[in-house]
Amino acid sequence: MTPAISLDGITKRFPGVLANDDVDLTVERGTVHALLGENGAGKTTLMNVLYGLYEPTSGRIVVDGTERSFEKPQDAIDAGIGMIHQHFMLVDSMTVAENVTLGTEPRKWGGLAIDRDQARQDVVDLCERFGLAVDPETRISELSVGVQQRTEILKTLYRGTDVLILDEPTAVLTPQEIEELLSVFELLTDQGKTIIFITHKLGEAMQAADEITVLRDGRNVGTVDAEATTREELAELMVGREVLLEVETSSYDPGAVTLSVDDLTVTNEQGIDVVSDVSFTVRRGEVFGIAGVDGNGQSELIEAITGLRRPQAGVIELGDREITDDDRRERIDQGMAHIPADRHERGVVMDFDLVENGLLGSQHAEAFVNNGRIDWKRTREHTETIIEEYDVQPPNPDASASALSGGNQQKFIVGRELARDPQLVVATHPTRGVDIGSTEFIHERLLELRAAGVGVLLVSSKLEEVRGISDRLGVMYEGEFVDTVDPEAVTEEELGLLMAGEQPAQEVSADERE
Amino acid sequence: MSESDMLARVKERLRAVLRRSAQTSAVERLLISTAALGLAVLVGTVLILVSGRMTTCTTAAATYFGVGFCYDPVTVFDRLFLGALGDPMNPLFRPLHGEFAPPFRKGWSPFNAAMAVTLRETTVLVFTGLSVALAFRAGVFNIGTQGQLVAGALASALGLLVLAPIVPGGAVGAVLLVPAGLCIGAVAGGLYGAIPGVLKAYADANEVITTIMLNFVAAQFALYLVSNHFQRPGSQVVETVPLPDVGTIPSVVFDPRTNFSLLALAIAIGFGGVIYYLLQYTTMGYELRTSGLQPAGAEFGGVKTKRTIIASLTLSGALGGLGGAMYVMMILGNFQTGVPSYGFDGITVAILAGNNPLGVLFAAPLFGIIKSGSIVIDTATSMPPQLVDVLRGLIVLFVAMPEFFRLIGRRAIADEPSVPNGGDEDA
Amino acid sequence: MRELPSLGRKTLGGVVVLALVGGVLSGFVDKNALSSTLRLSVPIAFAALGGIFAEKSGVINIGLEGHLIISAFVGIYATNLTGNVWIGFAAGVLASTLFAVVFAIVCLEFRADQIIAGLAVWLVALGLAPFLSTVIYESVNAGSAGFDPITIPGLSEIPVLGALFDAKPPVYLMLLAVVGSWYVLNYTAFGRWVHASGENPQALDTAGVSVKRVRYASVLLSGVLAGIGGASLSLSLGEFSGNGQTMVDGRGFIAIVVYLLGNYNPIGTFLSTTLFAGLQTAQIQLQSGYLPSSLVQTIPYITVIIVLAGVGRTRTPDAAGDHYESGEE
Amino acid sequence: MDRRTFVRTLGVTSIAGLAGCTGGPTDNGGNTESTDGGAASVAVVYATGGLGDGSFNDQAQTGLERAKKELSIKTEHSQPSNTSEFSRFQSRYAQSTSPDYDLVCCIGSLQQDPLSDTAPEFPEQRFMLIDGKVDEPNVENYQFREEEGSFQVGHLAGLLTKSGLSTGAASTTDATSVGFIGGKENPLIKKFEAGFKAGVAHTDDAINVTSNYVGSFNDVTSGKEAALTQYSNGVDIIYHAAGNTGTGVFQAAQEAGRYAIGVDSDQSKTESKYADHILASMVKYVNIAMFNAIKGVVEDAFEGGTATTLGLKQEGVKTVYGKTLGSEIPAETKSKLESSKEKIVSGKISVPTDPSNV
Repeated sequence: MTPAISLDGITKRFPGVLANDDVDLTVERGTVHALLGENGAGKTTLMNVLYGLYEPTSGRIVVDGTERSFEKPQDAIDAGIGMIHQHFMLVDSMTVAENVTLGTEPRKWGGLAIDRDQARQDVVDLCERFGLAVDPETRISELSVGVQQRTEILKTLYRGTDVLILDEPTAVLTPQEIEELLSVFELLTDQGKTIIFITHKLGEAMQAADEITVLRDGRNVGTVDAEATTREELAELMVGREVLLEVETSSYDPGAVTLSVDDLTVTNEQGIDVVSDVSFTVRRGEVFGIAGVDGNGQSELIEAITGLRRPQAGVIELGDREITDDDRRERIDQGMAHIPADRHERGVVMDFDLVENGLLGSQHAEAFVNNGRIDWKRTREHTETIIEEYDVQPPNPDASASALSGGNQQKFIVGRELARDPQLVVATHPTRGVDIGSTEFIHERLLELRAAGVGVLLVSSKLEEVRGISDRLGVMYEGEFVDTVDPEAVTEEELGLLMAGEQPAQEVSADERE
Repeated sequence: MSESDMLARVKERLRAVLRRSAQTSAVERLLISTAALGLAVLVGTVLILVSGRMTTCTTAAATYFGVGFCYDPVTVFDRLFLGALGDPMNPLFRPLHGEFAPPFRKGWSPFNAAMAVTLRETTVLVFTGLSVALAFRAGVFNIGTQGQLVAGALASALGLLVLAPIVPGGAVGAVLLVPAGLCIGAVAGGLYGAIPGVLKAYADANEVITTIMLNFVAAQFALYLVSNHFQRPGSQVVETVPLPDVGTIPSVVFDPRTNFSLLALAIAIGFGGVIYYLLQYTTMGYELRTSGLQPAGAEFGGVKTKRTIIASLTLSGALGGLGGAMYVMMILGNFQTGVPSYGFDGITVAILAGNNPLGVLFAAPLFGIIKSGSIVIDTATSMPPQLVDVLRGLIVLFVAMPEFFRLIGRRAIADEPSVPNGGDEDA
Repeated sequence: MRELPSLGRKTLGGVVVLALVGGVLSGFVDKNALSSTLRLSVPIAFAALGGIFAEKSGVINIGLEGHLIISAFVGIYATNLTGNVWIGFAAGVLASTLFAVVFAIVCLEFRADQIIAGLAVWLVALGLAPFLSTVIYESVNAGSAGFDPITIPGLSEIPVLGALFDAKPPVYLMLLAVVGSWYVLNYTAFGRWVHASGENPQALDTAGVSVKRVRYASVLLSGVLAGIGGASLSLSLGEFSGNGQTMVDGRGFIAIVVYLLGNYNPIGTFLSTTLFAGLQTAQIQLQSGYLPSSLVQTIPYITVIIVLAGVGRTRTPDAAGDHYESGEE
Repeated sequence: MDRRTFVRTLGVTSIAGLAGCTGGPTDNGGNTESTDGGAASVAVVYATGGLGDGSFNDQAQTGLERAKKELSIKTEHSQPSNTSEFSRFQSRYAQSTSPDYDLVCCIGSLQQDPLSDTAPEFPEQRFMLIDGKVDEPNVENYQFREEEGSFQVGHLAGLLTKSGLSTGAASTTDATSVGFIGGKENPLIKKFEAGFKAGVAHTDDAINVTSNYVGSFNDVTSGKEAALTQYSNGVDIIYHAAGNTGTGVFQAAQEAGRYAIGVDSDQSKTESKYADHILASMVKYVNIAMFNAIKGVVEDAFEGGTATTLGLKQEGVKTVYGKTLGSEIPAETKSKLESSKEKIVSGKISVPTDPSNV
């Protein structure tokens, strides 16, 4: 049988970067194929080439036995290839049906009007055929991430896709939603569809895929049978060396309370409560983790704590000072460091160089400012220290933030925030998009601060991260704390259930440690 | 070393310079602005020739390729740029023809009347340009500099008329009144700018709309106030009584009747430096710039965004108000309704300057020349002076498309230029 | 039936209330006042509709004023040349469309800053129209034949609303254009693409529709619509006057104000336009009262500010003003 | 041939020229004409509003054209778009050496202030100012009693709205109501308003006068809407003092089938499209002032430092009946106007210059 996709010697070169280097890839029809690799290994670039977003510098693309050249995504779509990006390509203000049919709307009246009824019916039919539950009339902005993803899948199916590419589809899902997604994979392959998905999670690749191709530094370093391989083998292929998969934490010896949140209620822009009556404390010398599926109020909670959003009700105390009504600047002055979730929007000013970014948040600090005059020399020295300590690439303080890769921006932000000599660090997804080496380094720094008696509040959608370095773990679901658990005691399944809103069974206790 | 070797080396050197300059944004900015000016002149030339065939005249102003044209582009641009400087060039100075007479025309003084007009327009444009640039840097689209200028102009005129009887005459009076007038203008402009600031910060009202509306309101309100309460008796136009001499900015070097004061220009240039310093070296400026580039990032960095919006519009308004005070205290000597559109011109100045306060100091004179030169064109050629407005628009248009020039620049650097032949290069 | 799409209901409500207030002030009970309001609305409404298409697709066209100016002049000139008002009208629209082509190329091919390029379009037109007028007519002012009114027998006799059936062609065209734009934006595939192109161009691109083409089409459409507005302005009178800010006199900027106020919805925008035009009509009536006319003339502007402050923010499309290159990550 | 037709023909010729490449200079020799040493040179700085306003500036231009023809002078003119440009144009012409202008004519009250600076700066240059007064030995001033002329047309409007008038294209209503539309609200235009109101009141205190200001001399659209509003409120006759904006008033009169009164020049001729609706015009003989001043210069009789005020008495302002409608106005009305004119000339009636004093 001819393979669904066959890539032959694909090379993609960007100015100064060789993203893909002579990559071969064969995907059989009706199978699930995982593309595994670290960030920056060239997985997404390869798939963008297959999808016609990039033209390859050299190499051949063969679809279903026919050689193709794609100049634009439409060419790939015409060849039966569909792609679901990490950032969903959905128009928030439109409904599911409108998004699914975008660009290929069914028409009536000689093409003068969109046939809305037809569009809705088409989506309903598709849902039934592939067993996907989505209401066609709901606006995207009102849907959970999982359903949005299903909408994306519907979009590609609607266009008659045979080969579905998914870029890190599980990154934002709960364990339960991941399960559901994997069963959707099965339904799709049963009907003859072929699936390629990008991931950097070993377990997932092994669980969901029939075959796994590992990319490293833009090269294909091996294709293995998912049944036959081991985690260790894959990890070694990915990183090129043996990897320690566990983070070691030192002894847990918490001190006084540094952050106390009491009955906090926060509303979103529409005036709806997205955080309801949340209470918890973070002590000096401890890492308090918050787990939960994205969009369950974590970001609003963090914004309220860090002073970026005014809470509706409740009390926040930092040390022994109430800071509920303090603004952002006063909180910074009180020793609250914050690694924000969205580095492009908040963490760095993209058009500033690194020196100017080094000052962000310290523009009133006496260390850098005399009587309103900024001491750029001292700021530059400070920036150079961060760059060196956190191995920010390129090590050029005059480079603009936008010239840095996401991982390096993140390292810079972490370096700047942790250098504040804080009493509390509020870290949101601190290692998102950062390579394994730097992730280790950032974790080490957070643990060092913990050892030095700083309180750390950690939010992450990476379960292994929050479980790995937290001392206590609060689980959020729909704006409430479902439970606070011992991360070492709880199993992944139990955690998944909590994240899905199941009330905790009383038995989850210290006895059940693995 | 052979000639072709040398040529290749010079070209390589040149290309390296170009390559390096393509990286430094200030130089690039300058190159692009110059190229935009050049291209605008080129398009303008075509326009002049075409319109010279569209109209009818008895004698041709110029003949090119055996075709007569009613307007001569050479004369037009000569009048536009040199006329605005009071014709400095000596007609006998023709270096291209190997004649090196003194470059400046005999009897030409840099302190001539045309130059005074150019510089006094420049002075006001520096203020309005700074006003717009500052707001833009803070991410606030202040279209209301015009209204703020009117508010400042009116307030300083009325304020000085109230104060004049109180202070003594002579130098002492001037020392007291001139700064007072400027301050009143700045405060009034600032307060008027604060209105859209407050509306934006606390009512989320789009500042583009509110400032456009407030421009109309300012003009009408000034008309009401002056015509109903401060009308100069016996005058046929809506204006206040003239300011006493001690309330006007004393002219330096230039003839007092030219209504231009070097002192005012010096103050304007000083403000350019001050605003530059403010933006680059102070916490306030840093916060303004941060909010302008990335509001969410500014919020993250502890910038009080609402306060920054209000502060930037207030400051921007104050600069506009100062421009108005200058207009009243230097150019008019009283307040009259029908204030020229300095505020809108400030937008073009700021755009050409890339919103850089020091850039404003270079862009303002260009538009000063254009404004002053358009008068010379009207009186010295038969060309309708509105052409100058077209040129101004074209300059702005071309400045808006740096990518176009980069493309050309890149091509010039990358491609081996098709060398025509060596012989062309000698003098 | 679905609710009116993408329309802040609060905004619409506010505008409707204020349009009514404006209406009452101007004596909407009066057919003449309504006629006057409709006539004053024409150039503003067309320019605003054009602005909606451009900005909803992600290209802010701040140069609407320029499109009005150039089409106003060319309309008169071509009418003189051909002796036919409709040909003149078409030529005016064509001139404005050519400006839109230049604007689109500059923005979409050379990635120009849309605001600056839009201002440039305005400045060029502001100079070019009186320049050409002077070259051709030796005066910044020019006259030609103009449109004749079309009166629909019977219907025009209806009290008040009879104004809708007794007007010059531009007024009818305006009513058609408002409904047509509303229909196109909400019920056709093109309208949906325009929306997607302004909100999430990547979504549209990956769905296989060229963002560039949609944006080109939208900008050209904005040129066409604004051109109709400008040609209507001058040809309703058979006059072009080019001194100062020309006869357009800021109407293109008011157009931006009204579509922001109408939250990019053609119907809401039309209501905002009539609010503004109604207040203009009303202020003429109010001048005869005790307030000095200079103060009365500020009423429309101050009202807009108050409405805006009361109704609150208008949400611009997410990608408006941003350049989009296919294949960009 | 009236100006508009002339202008249109010009436009047609020129585009034909473009298409057929026959435009451009008619004398294709390309040589600049040598300056004729004998002829006097005159420069004119027009008022904002520009040529083609069918009113003030055009009226001034007819004086210039006449001088050109009869005195064979050379002329140059400019049309500033902004008041701040006046002083620059004035001094530009004053400075000019080729040609060295014998006279610089400054049209419009807004030029008074700039000229009071410019004139002393160039004591050798001769200036003439219309609608203002600058006390300098090198300036000849001409001012007009617009209120007197306006009084006359106010009287006319008052009489006709009372007696009623019906002509082919237009008619009055039963109501007795007249209106005034001004451009920008300034003291000069208020003189027109004051005179008009006084003239109406002189006819009958009971006649209603509505007055509106459009806020611009260029906004034809708004002028038309304001006039239509007045007509729909029952106004029979509108007198405008609004420059270009006034064209809108005539259009409104045409649409509403009512009457209007023109200003500055005989607008039944300059705006002949609307002659069926223009009862009369309050002509301000700016052209005569222009011609006389130029003639004075040519004949070396320039009288610097003088201020000539031209009222009804000097025939500087005058009511000129419309070329079409003039014959429809009853002789009785005309004779009443004659008698009120005599009273003004003799000082028996004093006409106010501020509308609030009416």
